[in-house]
Parts: sequence; C-alpha cells; structure tokens
Amino acid sequence: MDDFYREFILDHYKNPHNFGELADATHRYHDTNPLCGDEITMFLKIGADDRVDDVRFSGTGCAISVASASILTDEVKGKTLDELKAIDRDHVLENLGITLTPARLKCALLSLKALKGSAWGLHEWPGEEAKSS
Amino acid sequence: MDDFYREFILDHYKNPHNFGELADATHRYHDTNPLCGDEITMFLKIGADDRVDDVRFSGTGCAISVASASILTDEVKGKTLDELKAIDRDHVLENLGITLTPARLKCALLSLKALKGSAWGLHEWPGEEAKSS
Amino acid sequence: MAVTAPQKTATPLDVERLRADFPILSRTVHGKALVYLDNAATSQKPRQVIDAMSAVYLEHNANIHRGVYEFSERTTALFEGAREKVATLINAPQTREVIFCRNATEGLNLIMHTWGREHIGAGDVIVTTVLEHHSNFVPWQQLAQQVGATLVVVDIDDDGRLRRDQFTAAMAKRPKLVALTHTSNGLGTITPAKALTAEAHAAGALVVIDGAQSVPHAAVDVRDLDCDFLAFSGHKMLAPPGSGVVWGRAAILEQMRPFLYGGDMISRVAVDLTTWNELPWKFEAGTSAYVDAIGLGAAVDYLQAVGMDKIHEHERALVGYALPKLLAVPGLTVFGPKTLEDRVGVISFDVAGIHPHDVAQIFDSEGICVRAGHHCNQPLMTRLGTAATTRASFYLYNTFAEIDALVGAIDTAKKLFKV
Amino acid sequence: MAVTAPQKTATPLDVERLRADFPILSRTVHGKALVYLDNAATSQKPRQVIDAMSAVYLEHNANIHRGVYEFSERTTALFEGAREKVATLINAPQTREVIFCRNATEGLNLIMHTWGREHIGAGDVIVTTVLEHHSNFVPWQQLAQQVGATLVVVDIDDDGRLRRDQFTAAMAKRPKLVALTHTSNGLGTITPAKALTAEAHAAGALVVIDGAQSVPHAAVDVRDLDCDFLAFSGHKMLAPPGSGVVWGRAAILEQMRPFLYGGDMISRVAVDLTTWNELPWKFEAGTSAYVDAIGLGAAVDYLQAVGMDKIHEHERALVGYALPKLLAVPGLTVFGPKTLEDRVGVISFDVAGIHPHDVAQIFDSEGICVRAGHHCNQPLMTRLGTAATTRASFYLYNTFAEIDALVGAIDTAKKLFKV
Ligand SMILES: Cc1ncc(COP(=O)(O)O)c(C=O)c1O
Ligand SMILES: Cc1ncc(COP(=O)(O)O)c(C=O)c1O
Repeated sequence: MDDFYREFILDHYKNPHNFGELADATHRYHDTNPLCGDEITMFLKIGADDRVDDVRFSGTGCAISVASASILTDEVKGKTLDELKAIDRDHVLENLGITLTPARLKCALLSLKALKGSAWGLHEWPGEEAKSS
Repeated sequence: MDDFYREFILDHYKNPHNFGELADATHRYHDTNPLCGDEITMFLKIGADDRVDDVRFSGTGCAISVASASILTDEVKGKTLDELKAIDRDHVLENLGITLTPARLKCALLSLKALKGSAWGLHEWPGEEAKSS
Repeated sequence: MAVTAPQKTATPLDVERLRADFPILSRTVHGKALVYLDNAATSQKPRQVIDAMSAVYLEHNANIHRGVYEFSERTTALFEGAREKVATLINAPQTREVIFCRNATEGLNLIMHTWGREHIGAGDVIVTTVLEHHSNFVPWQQLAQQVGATLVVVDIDDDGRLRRDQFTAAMAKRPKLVALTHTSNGLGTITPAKALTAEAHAAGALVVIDGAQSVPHAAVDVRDLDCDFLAFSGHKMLAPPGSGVVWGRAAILEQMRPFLYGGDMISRVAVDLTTWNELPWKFEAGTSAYVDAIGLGAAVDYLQAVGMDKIHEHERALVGYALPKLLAVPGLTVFGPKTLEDRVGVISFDVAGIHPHDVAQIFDSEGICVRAGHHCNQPLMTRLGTAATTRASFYLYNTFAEIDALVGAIDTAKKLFKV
Repeated sequence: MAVTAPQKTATPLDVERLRADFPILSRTVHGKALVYLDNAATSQKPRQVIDAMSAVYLEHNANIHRGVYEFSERTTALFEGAREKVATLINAPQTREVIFCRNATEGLNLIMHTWGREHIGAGDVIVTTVLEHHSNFVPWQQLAQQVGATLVVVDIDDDGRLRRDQFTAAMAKRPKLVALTHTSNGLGTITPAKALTAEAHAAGALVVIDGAQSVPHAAVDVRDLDCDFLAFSGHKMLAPPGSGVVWGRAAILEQMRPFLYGGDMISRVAVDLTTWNELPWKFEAGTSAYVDAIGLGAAVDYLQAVGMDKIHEHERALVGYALPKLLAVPGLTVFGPKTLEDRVGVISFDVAGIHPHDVAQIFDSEGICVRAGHHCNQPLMTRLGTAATTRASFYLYNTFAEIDALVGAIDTAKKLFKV
C-alpha cells in the first residue's frame, strides 16, 4: 500500500492544485463516476490564442481521482485546446505511476474525461446541469 | 411399461366410452392441459331429479387422459349432481390403478377437472368459449 | 439434397471425446443408458462450464462492478469477459451491445416493453410468422392488442418452410417491426433470415431475430444478418439457465428508455431526477446473474473450441441419418422439411395411434428423453392440425447409435399400443 | 439498549462449525486471511448450496414443467420444492404466491410494470422513503413521472430512523401505494414495517416491502407484516445470483396482467387470443433460472437449520461489539443508528480525511472486503451530505476477530494517510 499511496499522491490529495471554481470559465463540464457517486467539474478559461489561460476543478473524490486531477490541471496550463484534446489515458496513468485495477482506473480517468468534455465543448448529460456545483 | 399401459387402459383409449358431443347438454365445460395442449370438453345432461341423464366428452388426449375420461363418464351416469361433485382425485387415480408422475397426473385428472367445472356450472375461461368445440 | 437411404455421413467431431466432458451423459435412467434428445428444450453442460461456475463460489465470489477489492474485481472481469466472448461469438460490432438477461424470452420482452411501446402505435403493423415460439409471438400479439396495432402472421408451406410470397406481401403493409425466428424449435426449419431482413429493411421495418435455436447450433453473425435485435438463451448452448442475451444495435439501444429500474443502471439518482448509466448497464438493473453469465462465457469458449461450423455439420449428419429411418417407419409422420435443406437437428413427428405423451413416456422407460407437447408453438400446432408432436432434437454430443435407439423405441411403443 | 463498551455477547451460533461449510472463507487475499464484510452486497455460499446446483447438472438436468420423462420430472420437483421452501420461510399463505425472478430489483419492477401501471394514474400519490435502495425508488419515481403521479419521499431523523410523523402526514394524502424498505442497506436501520403497513392500509394504500436486507437476516413473516408484496434476492441469503423472489397476495396477483409474455406462462395461444396460465407460472415466462432457484431452496434449508432468529441474534452481537469500537476511533463517524435498537449488521462510516474508495483499497490489502460508494442509495447519501460511505456488513459466518481486524485496518489507513 505504501507503493500505491505514494507521498506525492497523498500530497496532491491533501492539497490539490487548481482546486475550486472559475467564475469566468469559457468551458465547463461536469462528470460523475456512477459506481461511487464521485463528481468532478472541470472549468477552463481559453484565451484568444486558443490556449488555456486558467483551469480549476471542483467536486469530491478519492486520493487517486483528486491527485490525478491536480496533476493534470497543472499540466494543461498554457497548452492549446488541440494539445489538450490529444492527452491520452496512458499519459494520465503515467503521471500516477502506479498499477490500477479496473475499478480504480475509473477514478484516475474521471478528471481526463471531464477535461475532454470541457475541451470539446460538450454539454452536460441531460438534466445534470442544474445539479452540478 | 406393460404395467403402466395395461390392457384395459389401452382398450378405453382406443374405444373410449361416451365419446362425442351432446347436443342437448345442460352443462358443458372445456378445459386444457397447458403443458401439452390437450383439450377436453365435458357435456352433461342433468334431468329433473338432478341426476345425470347423459354424459359425453370430446377432445384430444393421451392414453391416460382418454382412459380416465372414459371410465369416469361411465361411472357418473345416473349419479346426482351432488354425488358427482363429491368425486375426488384419489378415486380417479384408483380407477387407473397405476402410479403416475406429476406430469402425468395432470393428464389423468383433466377429465375430472372438466367434469367438476361442468357440474358446478362454471364458465369457460374468458375468451375460450368461442374456440371450444 | 434429397434424403434417400440412411447414411452415416462422416462427422467432423470426435463425439466420444466430447461426451467425456459431459458427466451426465454416462448416467442411466430406469437402468438404461441415457439418450438425451431434448436439446431444443435445454442442453446438458460440460464439466468446463460447471467448474467455471463453482470456481467463482469457491475462489472469489463477490458482487460485481462496485467493489473496490480484489474478489469483486476478479468476478467483474470474468463477467465482462463473458460479454466480450458473446460479442465475438455473434460478431457484434461493439461489446456494449450485448445485454445479459435471463433468457431469450426476457430479451424479446425487453424489446417489446421499450422499443415496442415507444414506437408501435394504433394502426401500425407488426409482422411475425406462424413458426414462432410463444416468446416471439405473444409479446407482439399483446402489444398489438394493447396499442391497436395489427399483427400479420406469415404462414408456412406444407413442408414447414416460410411462405416467401406471403412475407413479401406483408412487407407491402410497411410494418414497423418484423419478429422472426431464425430456426423453428417446432420443425427445425431455418428461415432465410438474412434475405428477409433485407426485405424488411427495404420496407422500413426493424427486425428482431429470435436466435434461441440458431445461435447454439451454427455460426450466427449479426453483421452478416444485418438484423437490429437478436435474442437467445444460454441454457440451450451448454450454459446455465439464467444466462440469456439480447443484442441490439448501439444506435438503437442508446435511444431506448430503460426497461427495469434500480441498482447499477443509473448514472445519478436525485429525488426528482434520474439519469442512466451507459450501455450495456443501462439495461442491466440490479445484481446480474453474474455466475450464470460467467458460465455462458465458459460455454462459448467450449463451443468455439469445437467450432460452430463443425457442430452444424455434425447435426446435419445426424439428421441425414435419422430422417430416412423415421420416414420409413409405417404410420410415422414427420412434420416440417423432409430434406436436409434449410433444416437443423430438430425432428417433430407423430406416430399414428399413439399420443405424443405416451410416446415420450415409453421412450423414457428406454432411457430416451424427448419432448411431447406443443413446444410453445401453439399457432404452429394449429396450422399443422394437431395439438402436440413428439420432438427429438440433437446436439454436438449425440450419436448415430442414439438415433438407432430412438427408432428402436418407436417400435417398442408401436408393439405396446398394437399399432 | 445503549451501547457503551465493546462486549462479546454470547452468540447462539457455533460460528467455526458454520464457517467450515463455506470453502471460500479459508482463502487468502494478498497473503492475508479473507475477512468478508460485504454481505449486504452479496453473501458467500455454503458447500451445500454449491453442491445442490452441481448435482442438477451432473445427475438429472432437464428443462422443467413440460417434460414427460424422469429427468424433467425430478428437476421440476426440486424447482417447485424450492418454491415451497421459500413460501414456508416467509410464511406465505399460499405457495403459488411465490414468484421466482432474477432478484429484488426485477421483482419490484414487475410490480411497477403490472399493478403500478394498471392502478397508478395522474394525480395519484406514491409514498416512499429516503432510505430506499435505488431498486425501490427509481421504479416508482419513473412511474410517477410517466403517468403524472406524485412521489412523496419520507425523510429520516439524524439518527437514520424513519420520521414517523412525516410518514403519518404522507398517509393523509391517501396514497395508492407505499414502497418501503424493511431494512436499510445503507444504514442498517430496521423500519417498523408492520406498523407502517397497518397505517398505510388504513389510508387505503397497498404496501410493497423491499425485503432484500431483511429476509436474509431475520425471520420475516408476510402474514404478520400483513403487506401486499415482498421482494428479495437469493444471492444475499447464501443462494446464487439469479434467484430472486417476489411474493404477492394471491387475490391481487390474480387480478394483475402478466409482465413478460412467452413460454410457460400461457394457457392457450391462438393467433388472435391468448389466455394465461395459473399462478405462479403466469408471471414466469420462458425458462426459469431453475438451477438458481434450486440453489435458493438449498440455501433456505441451510438458513432454517441454523435458525433465522439465531442469525439475527448473532449479528446483533457483532454490531454490539463493533459499534462502540468504531465510535471510539478518532475522526470516525458512524452514519445511522448508534444504538442496537432497530438496526442490523450494516455499519456505514466515514474516516475523516480518507475517501471511502481509499479506505476500501487499503482494507483490501489487508484481506478485508467492504463496500465503498453510494450503495445504490444516492437520495440517502444526499440526505447525509456525502457522496459515499464505507460500509461493513455482517452475516452468520462473521466473527468478533474479524471486527478486530476491521478496526485494526482503520488504524492502518489512518497511519498511511497521516490523519
Ligand atoms: C435494500 C435493498 N433493496 C434492493 C436491492 C437490490 O437487490 P438486487 O441487486 O439483488 O436486485 C438491494 C441490494 O443491494 C438492497 O440492499
Ligand atoms: C425458438 C425459440 N425461441 C424462444 C425460446 C424461449 O427460450 P427461453 O425459454 O430460454 O426463454 C425457445 C425455447 O424453447 C425457442 O426454441
């Protein structure tokens, strides 16, 4: 378990970077992990040159999902929308550097899903908008 | 199997007594064995003194169900309606004198069910009337 | 190919070796060796399937999907792995199109209760056939009656083959839905499902195929058939009862509302609003019969290892041997196709002067299991002018010797009944 | 009874002897002895149940009800025998009131799709509670939305017990239906189902009880409860997934139209008209999961031999030991009743600073299986102000030592997370 819950993961979990909401977000996407009820909302502020000026995430999650979101949001700042769309799951898993079982994979990838949803300008699932924080 | 398909059962099957319809029946009831599709219609003509003046049965069935109906209809002639209602399943099984598995019990008892339905003046199941022969 | 003399065509299967996998086949009934010829009702199970299920209980049983612990993850992986195996078996474009249910019946009713109720209304036409099992007949009949639609029933010819002319005529009514069996469990007829599907699509209908008797016995490919839904039952293909499948095109399934509501099929539940999980789970409410599904996965492995084409060929060899033998028995009538063309190892027959119940009971005393009755085919029985037939149906483990036993038992029955 | 110090109350069960019947319990996970505390999700199976199912496949498997041969008769007798056992277990007035289905979820949906759709219309009121599992919540929520009825959701107090005042107030709305869980799978609360049923009846409502968490753990008597429907799942009571039950009063079931249409549930099928089979088969379309049902029969035998009252007492002893231990852990919050009154062996908790997923994963590395998540209880989670909890749930084979292991693992998790 020490292998799994490494120091940097716990650090990100306890003090997540870019945590909170972004009042002037240009893109926003809310997603849930139906298996556990965890939720994440990803806020992006995209500038004129199509670059990420700012990013935030909010919601509740486990160490894996929060650390994953924290690291991911750090990375995307300054990236273009296209670069952002190109981030793949393997990259996110490399960020964490641990072997995940299928159930935990969903935790690790929730932030990526929300980021992509936001980047592609997807709408929330029908009816979820009202309830996303 | 010789024990099971005794001579008298096969005789009743091949030459069933009281087989056919009764144009002037006062009571009539149609029943089916849903497991095999066999059908029987029991016709009773009840006289003024509440006695069975005549009886017939029609339909299709296996050796057990036809023999059972044949023997049963022989017996009820001249009986009062009340006597008829008192006939129980054990009696019918004794008539056959063989041990039946649960699936075949349904065959042996189909005629009794139809007879009782007829004696009690029950209606056919909804919608079946039109199709009973 | 006309059938003339009984011939033991070479079978591609090493049947004796296969039989060794089925413990039940070495049992006796009433002191006689078991001859199991009721495969259209349900199949026997190889040790591989029985063991795969026991292994779950003995080694890592846990409820699936939501558990963050090793046993749950292992069981979930086997369950979802079974789904992939099924998808491969029927060549489904996507694994998430495979929905586990109890049996073909539930699968067909799922379509009726969801797509059917949403799209079929007053004045619409549903086309089905007189060959259907009640499970692909009564749901559509009831739906039609409830919403005021019309049910058109395509007839067969006297050889038990579907009346293509009537089918084509029915298409002119521009039905919304065609519910068609791939193989008749009453007669063994194979319908030209691919051609009929193309015709139905041209007429604007969706096509539901009842694969309960085809998927276990031959290679069935949903991409090739190009149908919209396919339902079948695991228990007829070496898997346990409780494992069934309904496959549908993702694009259609995604538009459909759920069937059963509850655990696992939701995305989020609030007091006033619920959103649904993704495919396939949207249609799998509550705890799935996951061990049965895992058993189905093991059964698919077994069938694939033997080879669906070889199984089909073996059964054809059995029919090629059995049909002429049966047709030669005085007083015996075979219902359905009398040639090997478009037919599988299901033979329904009548022995003059002996009711099918009595035939089956006498057979049982000889160790032979066959079915006697209407086979959940009452519209077909009515069409054939009978209430019941005796039906022998074959599978990969049946032998020529068992057919000899069958024919011998008919003789016994006739002697006993003096016919 | 207030819980103060952890006490190993005498249990009426010889747990070590029982454990020997469950082969899986002697396995290890990640090198640690298995501590299975996810019984509210699903239970483990004793050898008696696994063997009863294998025996069918090995000895006499055949499809049920329609076969006129020994194997079919034997299998049918076991299947129908299982129904009688279930009827006895819940003290059903009539065996034919016991309908086999896949699980509690299907049972509850069956009621919704039949009785519900026939009797609930625009303006009608359905009453349920915030304690419900999604399976007894979403069906009624969806029905209400589809037909324009109102769903009234009775709240709990801060101890997780149902608000009797709110329930009584809801009855003043004269609901048509009350859907009530007997035991909460999220909090372990037992609802006063008998008293509430009487109240609901007085208000003119029918009462559906979700017995998924009560029937496995205590003596449940439908005559005493006087409810109208009861649904539960075999897999939570030592039986296989795929074996579920919905019980209903015969008088009501007889008036209901069928749910699924197809084989076995018909009396007669003609092209234009179908009539239904008798109870219970009217509601069992297609080939039942008969081996699963036979497994449920064996499970009921096992449970009855142990004694439902003793099982309940044993679980109370475990809770009486566990609750004070857990309540003493700094940073740990127990959701739901903190006393032994009206509660069973389900304990949901939160460890400050560690998400339930992480708790469960750390537990797994110690061989301990618990559930982390919303437990299909999202309305309840919302009420509790959390997205997820960690839940330990007990059964007849759990021990005091396993509770020590649980508490020890919480310590491990806290050390790891430095909280
Ligand atoms: C109270 C309650 N109701 C219903 C269910 C649903 O059971 P199943 O998934 O077996 O249908 C559960 C299972 O978690 C439950 O705990
Ligand atoms: C052609 C056909 N369709 C449907 C069914 C129904 O299968 P199940 O009872 O497994 O639902 C059967 C089984 O007899 C069948 O042969």
